[in-house]
Amino acid sequence: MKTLTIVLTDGPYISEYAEIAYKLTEAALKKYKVNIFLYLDAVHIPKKDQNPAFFINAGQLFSELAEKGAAVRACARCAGARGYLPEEEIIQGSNCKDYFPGIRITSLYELSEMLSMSDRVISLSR
Amino acid sequence: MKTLTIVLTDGPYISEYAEIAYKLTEAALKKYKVNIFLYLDAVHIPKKDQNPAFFINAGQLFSELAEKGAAVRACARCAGARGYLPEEEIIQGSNCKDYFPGIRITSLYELSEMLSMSDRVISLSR
Amino acid sequence: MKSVFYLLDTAPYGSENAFGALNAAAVSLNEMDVTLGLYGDGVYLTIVGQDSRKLGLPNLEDILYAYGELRVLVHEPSLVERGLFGQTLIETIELADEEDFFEAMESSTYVIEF
Amino acid sequence: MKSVFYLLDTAPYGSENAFGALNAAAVSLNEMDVTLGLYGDGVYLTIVGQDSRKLGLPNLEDILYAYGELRVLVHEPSLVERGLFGQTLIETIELADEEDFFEAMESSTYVIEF
Amino acid sequence: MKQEQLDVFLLTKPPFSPRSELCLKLAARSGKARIYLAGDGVYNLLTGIEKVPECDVYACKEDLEARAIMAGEKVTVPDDFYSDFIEDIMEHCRHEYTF
Amino acid sequence: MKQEQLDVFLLTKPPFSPRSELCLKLAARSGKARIYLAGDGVYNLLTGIEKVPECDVYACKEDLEARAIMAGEKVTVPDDFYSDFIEDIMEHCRHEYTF
Repeated sequence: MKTLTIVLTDGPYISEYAEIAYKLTEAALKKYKVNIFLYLDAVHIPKKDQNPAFFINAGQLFSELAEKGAAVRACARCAGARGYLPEEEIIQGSNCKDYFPGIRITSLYELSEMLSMSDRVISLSR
Repeated sequence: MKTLTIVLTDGPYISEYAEIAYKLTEAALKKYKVNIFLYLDAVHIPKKDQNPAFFINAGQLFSELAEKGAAVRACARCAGARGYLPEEEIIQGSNCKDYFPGIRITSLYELSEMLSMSDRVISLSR
Repeated sequence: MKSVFYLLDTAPYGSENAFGALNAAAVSLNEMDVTLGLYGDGVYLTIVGQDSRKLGLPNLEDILYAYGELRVLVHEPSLVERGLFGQTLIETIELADEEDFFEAMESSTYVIEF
Repeated sequence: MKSVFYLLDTAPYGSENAFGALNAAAVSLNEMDVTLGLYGDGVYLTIVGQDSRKLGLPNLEDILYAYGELRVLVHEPSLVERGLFGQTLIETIELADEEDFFEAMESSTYVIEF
Repeated sequence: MKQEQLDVFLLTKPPFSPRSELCLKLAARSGKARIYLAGDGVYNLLTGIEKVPECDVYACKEDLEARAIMAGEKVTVPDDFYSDFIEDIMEHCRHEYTF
Repeated sequence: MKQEQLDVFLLTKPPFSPRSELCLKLAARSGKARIYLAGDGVYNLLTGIEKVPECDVYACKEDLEARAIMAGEKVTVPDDFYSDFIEDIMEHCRHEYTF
């Protein structure tokens, strides 16, 4: 099965890229494997407790993608700086108590891994 | 005493504005009253647990400014969307358990209030 | 009375800035003279017929109508450069040439950018 | 071997993008052919003598030296336009005219932007 | 075989942004480009992006509607923009770029 | 009295950004402008911002050092950039802009 990797660098709401990435992934998952790497501000996307009155909950969207089979990973350096810390235990597919289920914090080497296993890469950034 | 208000819209690390705002506020507090309004992505600045290996902890900087007398307030709509929810109880000057001490979530009307009480306003945004 | 000039130079929908600027402008309407200045990519906000339901985003055109008392000043050179002159534009906006646009900024107590 | 072209078009220090691009490029050095393409405001990264200690930020020039095997391709027209031609530039970079810069993008397996 | 020579661009920035200009330059060099406009990328229809030679333009319906932008005759508005784009980049293209 | 006519600009964007260009246009109109360069704003020294007529330019030392930018003779590099800026905008200026 071919693989698509999407690299994101923006947080939710401030830009439309989280939603565009969701739509791309949803479409791709029908036939392909999808990896999503959350880099820089994108590590805010999976934060729990989001309650947007006027937008669609981005964390929920990405948790849904993880449930459907996408590998969603956040950069440890970016996440740690922003207050999302990995734990040893993995609960509901996540190693961060502040994150939605299915989304894990990993080393940046995981990005390199994703790229070397991919057929195409899409990067969305402001 | 004259009053300066600073409006921020970027989160920490991704841009230098949190640090520039810190330096402006530190300089201004020597002689003036300072308000800081955290809008859009800037509501991420006061998040607890930030552990940046290569940068200065932005949450700590802003908590320090609050301690020195700056009024630091975050927009409730922006904060809520991003998963920072206000509580009724104020502990250590904050009404959000995910925030550093001294920083409160308030309505956007507080921005208007700040502006009408100010002598100068600085806005920093990408 | 103090006056505040909100300068919006990013396109609507692609970023939260336009929504943020509109909300910020709205809350000050009772206390200050408020102008929303559309400059650069901000001028896209003026096109008539926006329907953002399928994106799940607030309709910014509706918000503009809802705050009818908000003065919306549009930098005409930005509009022309972006090919918007043939488009139907929201009626309540005010077109300004560069001179008038800058004068409005200069005569405001504060300029806040988004 | 796959090749990845990281396109950096924002200035160093003012945003985290340059640091992010350098780190991302570095982790792939063993597995792929990696090029860091500096374009637009990204070309400011090439000036010699950066000292970011007082800002409390990582020194990006030092990081560039540390990854000596990273190919750094600089879009010369961007450099000229920004007045950098009189500056002393980091020696390990490679200047490319527009044609060569675009060809490097076109011949890479992936292009990733920051 | 010719299909394989296609270059696919996803453009989400408005006109005049450095990324849009770079996208247009690369598309003009391609010889056979397909540009997908999403998000603020659809504003490029106001400045004539569909006139780039040897270049097919696709635009996302929801993004056009939100921004009140009309797609001219030369522009394709697919029923399922993202599926078509994914199919193109995964199966039918030489190179893919996102701007 | 003349002091009161000063317009103060804080510029943190690099050259050619739409905000920098707007800043330069407003400064050129001012008649008596003081431009404070911080962050990426110091890159404007490479494109001759200090030559804008009737305009004094100040640059932040730490930002110059980080970016390896030299300030020419016509540019003031204060010991305490932020205190000077704050003093100027709070006490000595007609209008203050941040870009």
